[in-house]
Amino acid sequence: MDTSAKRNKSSPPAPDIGRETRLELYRLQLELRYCEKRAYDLFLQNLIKGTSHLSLGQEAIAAAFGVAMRPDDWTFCTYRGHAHTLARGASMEGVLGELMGRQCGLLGGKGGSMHLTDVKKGAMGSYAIIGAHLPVAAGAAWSAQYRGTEQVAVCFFGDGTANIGAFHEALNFAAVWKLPVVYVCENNLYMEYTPISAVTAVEHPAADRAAAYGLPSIIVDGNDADEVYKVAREALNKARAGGGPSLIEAKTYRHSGHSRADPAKYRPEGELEKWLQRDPIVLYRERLLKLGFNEPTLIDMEAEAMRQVDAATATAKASPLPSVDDIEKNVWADGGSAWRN
Amino acid sequence: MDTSAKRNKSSPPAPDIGRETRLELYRLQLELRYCEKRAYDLFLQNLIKGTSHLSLGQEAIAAAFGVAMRPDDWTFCTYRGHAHTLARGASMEGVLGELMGRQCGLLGGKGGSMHLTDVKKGAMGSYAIIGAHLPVAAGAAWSAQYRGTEQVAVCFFGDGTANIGAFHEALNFAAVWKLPVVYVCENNLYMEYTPISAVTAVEHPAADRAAAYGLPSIIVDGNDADEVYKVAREALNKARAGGGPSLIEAKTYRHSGHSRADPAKYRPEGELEKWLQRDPIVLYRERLLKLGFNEPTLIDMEAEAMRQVDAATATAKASPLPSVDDIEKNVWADGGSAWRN
Amino acid sequence: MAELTYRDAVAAGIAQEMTRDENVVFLGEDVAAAGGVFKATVGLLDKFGPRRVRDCPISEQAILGAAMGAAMTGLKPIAEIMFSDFLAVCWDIVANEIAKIRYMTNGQITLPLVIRTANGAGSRFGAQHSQSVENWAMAIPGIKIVAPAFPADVKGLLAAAVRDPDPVLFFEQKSLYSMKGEVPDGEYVDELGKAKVLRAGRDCTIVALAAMVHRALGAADILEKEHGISCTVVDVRSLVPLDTQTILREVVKTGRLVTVEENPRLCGWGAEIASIVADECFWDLDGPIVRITTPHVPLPSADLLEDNAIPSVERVVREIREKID
Amino acid sequence: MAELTYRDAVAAGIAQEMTRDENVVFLGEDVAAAGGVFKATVGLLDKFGPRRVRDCPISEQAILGAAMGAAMTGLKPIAEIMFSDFLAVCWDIVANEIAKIRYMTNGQITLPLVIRTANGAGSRFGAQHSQSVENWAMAIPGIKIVAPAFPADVKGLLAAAVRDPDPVLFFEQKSLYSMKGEVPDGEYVDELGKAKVLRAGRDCTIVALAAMVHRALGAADILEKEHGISCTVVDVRSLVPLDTQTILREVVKTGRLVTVEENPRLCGWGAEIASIVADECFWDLDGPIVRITTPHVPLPSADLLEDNAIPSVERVVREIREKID
Ligand SMILES: Cc1ncc(C[n+]2csc(CCOP(=O)(O)OP(=O)(O)O)c2C)c(N)n1
Ligand SMILES: Cc1ncc(C[n+]2csc(CCOP(=O)(O)OP(=O)(O)O)c2C)c(N)n1
Ligand SMILES: [Mg+2]
Ligand SMILES: [Mg+2]
Repeated sequence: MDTSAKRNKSSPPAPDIGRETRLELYRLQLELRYCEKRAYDLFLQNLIKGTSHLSLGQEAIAAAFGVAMRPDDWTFCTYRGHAHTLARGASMEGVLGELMGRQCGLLGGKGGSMHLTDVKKGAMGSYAIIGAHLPVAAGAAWSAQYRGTEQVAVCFFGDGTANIGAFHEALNFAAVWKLPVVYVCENNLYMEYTPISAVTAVEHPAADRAAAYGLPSIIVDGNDADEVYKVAREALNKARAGGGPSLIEAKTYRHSGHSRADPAKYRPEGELEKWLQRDPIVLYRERLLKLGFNEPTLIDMEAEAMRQVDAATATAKASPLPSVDDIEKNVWADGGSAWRN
Repeated sequence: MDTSAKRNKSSPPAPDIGRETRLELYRLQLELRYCEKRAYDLFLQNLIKGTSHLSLGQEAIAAAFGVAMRPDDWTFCTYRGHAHTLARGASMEGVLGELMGRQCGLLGGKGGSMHLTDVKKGAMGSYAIIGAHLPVAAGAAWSAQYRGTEQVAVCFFGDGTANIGAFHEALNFAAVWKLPVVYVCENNLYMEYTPISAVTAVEHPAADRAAAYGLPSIIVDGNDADEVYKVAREALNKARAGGGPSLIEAKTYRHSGHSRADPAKYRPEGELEKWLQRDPIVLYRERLLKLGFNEPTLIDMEAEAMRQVDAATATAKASPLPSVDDIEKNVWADGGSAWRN
Repeated sequence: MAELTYRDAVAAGIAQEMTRDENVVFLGEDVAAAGGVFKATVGLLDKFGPRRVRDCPISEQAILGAAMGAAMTGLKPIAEIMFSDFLAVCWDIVANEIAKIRYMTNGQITLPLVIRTANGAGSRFGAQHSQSVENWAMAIPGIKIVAPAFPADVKGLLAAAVRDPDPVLFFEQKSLYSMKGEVPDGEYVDELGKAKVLRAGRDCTIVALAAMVHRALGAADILEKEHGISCTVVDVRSLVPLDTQTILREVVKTGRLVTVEENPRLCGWGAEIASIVADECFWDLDGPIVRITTPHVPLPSADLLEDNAIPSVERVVREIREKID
Repeated sequence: MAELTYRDAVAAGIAQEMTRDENVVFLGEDVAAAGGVFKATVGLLDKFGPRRVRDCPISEQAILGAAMGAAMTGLKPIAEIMFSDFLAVCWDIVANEIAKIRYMTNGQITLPLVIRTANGAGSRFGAQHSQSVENWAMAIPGIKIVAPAFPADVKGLLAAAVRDPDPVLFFEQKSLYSMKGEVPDGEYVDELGKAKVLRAGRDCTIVALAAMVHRALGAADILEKEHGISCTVVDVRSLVPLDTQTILREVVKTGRLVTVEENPRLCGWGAEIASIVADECFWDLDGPIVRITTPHVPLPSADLLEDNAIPSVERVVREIREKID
């Protein structure tokens, strides 16, 4: 973990990561990976319509926060939110079913890939318009602060998002009100197809702006689940203790294109290959072996993740399509959509 | 002038300010002051309807830029824009006439106090929705850059404006495109009635954020016309030379309330008095006398400014009201407002 | 019954609901210490303290985003957007986030929140501070829309809006803030989605909203007394839900519909009502549907120009005399 | 005449105008190097270079603000907003700045600029990427609005928009991007404000826009062949200026009006047209005015749900059969 000079030195050093936690981090990364891969396969089979934005290569971040967060904390994520939603405990069939537009989908087919939500698990929505969910996360944090519940809101977003107005408003607002919210910028080097460096005045779109909100600059290796876990734990503790918001920039890379439609031709030769060598799951597996975890356990875990994905796929495929009547349901709290008498 | 450590040390030191320029700075401050005072009197006589936001106490900034700018440079200002518009050479009867809703008004009564504009003088509009004109100024700067004209866009705004999204977008955009635009934050300590410190995560709403756009932090005494003039000249030269945007924070204070309706009760006792002692015009007069300018010249100048204001008031009062037909004019470039055939 | 101004009825409505429910909170720019630029929220900070009544930076997206996030996690925020024109700077939060989240999540997230805003012309503020934008909001599925014309309705409908489980956009008409009227004492809650027939006539049904209700009433008076034209006046009060039953019933009775809208012409709420009437009670109509609106221009600031742009009592009288016989 | 897709007609129109006028510049997100997320601007960077074709940060307010500032100082920018839903994040610049500045300055500032954006449903993108928001824009005085249904119109109207001295919001319908059609070769410029009668009938006039034009044509075919109902189909093409002469004339001929709108129901452009017709040719109407729209809900994402929300050929046939005899 790399923190700027300004970082608050007085926060307690993160205690070491326990073995159970490490296994949990590995397990979760595997589940996210295999579920995303399945989503990709299902596109190719034309069972998933519409668009979809995968987190392949970025799983360490969602997984580490998933493990570090309290069950009653809240996640706010983007259209690239499959992993973050799963990491809070949403079911794979709920996610895959939603991508396939089935009744068993988390949103019954109403929202699709870009809006995954599972309120019972604290996954408070995926937002598809850049920047909008940053102030929304601040609002949830305000509610926790107001009611004294020590819940924290965690808000994920991309590097490109650090250039939109709502980012600025949310960060200032959260800082002034000292809200328990953790902003996590996943810097994967690209907005859609344009390199972030071509459109940003600073090298680190989030971290280099932390000072503009009186916050320490925090940069972390987003492909190292342990490092992300430590930073997450620290930021969550700070928030819970009334210390206000954090802004974390996690450096990472997406293995696939921006969305389903994107072959990612704009990437310079060799770039993907370089990052594949830093695949967070491969790295983490190596670390666990080095730390003496036994290989068969890891292999079993992998098999179990695949089995789960298969089972969820089967359930989702078997789930019926939504009903046409659903179109006019759930605009209002009464379940309907009437705008007149 | 107080600049942060990061400020580019290699820019040439500002050459000293000539005697003619100093007189010009004084003359312009007087004109702005007396014209604003007249606007205030005309409210009290109910000859000005609607709202109005005075720059009393803040004149040094508008005046210094007015003197430093090239005639073909562009000004973008806010609803608090009487002074900035006059400083570019707009006529007093055009300004007062507009405030009074007369035909001789700069906008023929269509825009009012908050939208003063005089394109022929490079006053490219006053914008009444916080933040909007910052990207617009960037666009004008882009056009100068594109056409190679070495024109500069200067954009004035308040401390409170540094918390809105458009500020962030415009600054990043201008920095990435290296646009010839100078952003001038007039920090008068208050948004409308709320102290800026109560709603801002950093002490200097603009300067403390310059680094977020790769820009040096520049703070200047906004009540010292010479200091503002030097900073202005430097930023304008940098922009003209292709060095990109600047962000300047000028510390100042408004002597009156936010707008016509505001008695400014929220100010702590003694605050106004303290700032009145730093009245930019009083300070500048003292400096001129110390520098050996002769007092009768200054007194003449003052009398001449008053005379101009009187003449403009008379002209504006004598000007007819606009015609009801004007309501449906000038939506489109053809002069009309037809939306159908 | 006490006599209150429209302005004071705002504070009364908010205070009533904040007293009742600890989870009702209020935020906006210059609303706490200063009591709002229209002085509609004076006293709330003293009564409920800085934890529940909060001043915000000039960050409308943050304000409404925060209200949304708070509403989905247990609070019932009332957020002020100072002038309705400024809804444009946070329109994404209103139209794409607040209005859509319940539907997109298939009902997992519900947003009990109120956005209050000062709407409309008459203060010589010019094109960026005078708009009537209730039609912008009406075009967006997922948000309820209220625009009261009387102090009593301000208190009662604001209370109803706070208690409603869905997001409500509450338009306060600037030109009415100093208007006085009887307001029920004690707890008072009205109902969203009910139009009111303020005057019954035979020849023509005038449907109006907010400030235009008063002009319609003024015109109806003159038309009756001076020209023998007898008009029904319906105050719509709530655009969503829309009380089409009352409107259709009253149009059927007179056979004619005139809408009076403060918004510029195109796609105003009157167009929607006209299209409903032209479909559902076409055979009961005795003549063309007439819409009286501000011309389709931004608003000018000079008093003479502004006054002549917004539909006036005289213009309503004139147009009805010309078009209804 | 060459056959072009609707998508390629966009690039052709832009290229034609950029070739003609050095002051025409083009900016947006992912539009240059990548040729746009809908591949509608492929080749422009190669042809005109990075000085005239520019990629922007995700900063819609900056993009449109920059276009505005450039337009008032001599350039003729074409700015892309990737999805029309995102107009909400820069609605202030569109509705309060671009649309109003000419009026507020009494004509001192004129803005020759075009905002292009991908509008509408059909891609299973869900509620935040599928809206038809031409009615949002129609409610704002000061901006012209075009929405072509055919590749030839894309090229010709886009060229007309670029040459127009006023700001134009140009809606490209996502669901039509891959549609092919004949497009005139060489310089081709159409005219704003002209509707087109695509099919003449006797029983009913269907007025439609963009993707709905094709559904109206499909329905008219079936109604004629299978049900003996003969329909006129009018493609509005331009909402502002609105060709009311053509619409009124065609309604008078058939005595009936049906609008087909992709936007949700309330305050759609069809409501405005209905209100004009119900006023100005009331006596020529032989029956109720019918509006066929998407229900007033945000759009669902699943294909089955989306397809059944947007007016389909079948629904147009069914509603016309039920309501027009
Ligand atoms: C306001 C807005 N503008 C543009 C888009 C289109 N868009 C979707 S994703 C994206 C890139 C976002 O980049 P980043 O924030 O880095 O996130 P990443 O996709 O890399 O995870 C863009 C421009 C949008 N959804 N919303
Ligand atoms: C988007 C928006 N929000 C709120 C307002 C209302 N308003 C007008 S001036 C102002 C205060 C601005 O403060 P500052 O930027 O410091 O400028 P000053 O008035 O002090 O010159 C506010 C909140 C507005 N015009 N636009
Ligand atoms: Mg990215
Ligand atoms: Mg200020």
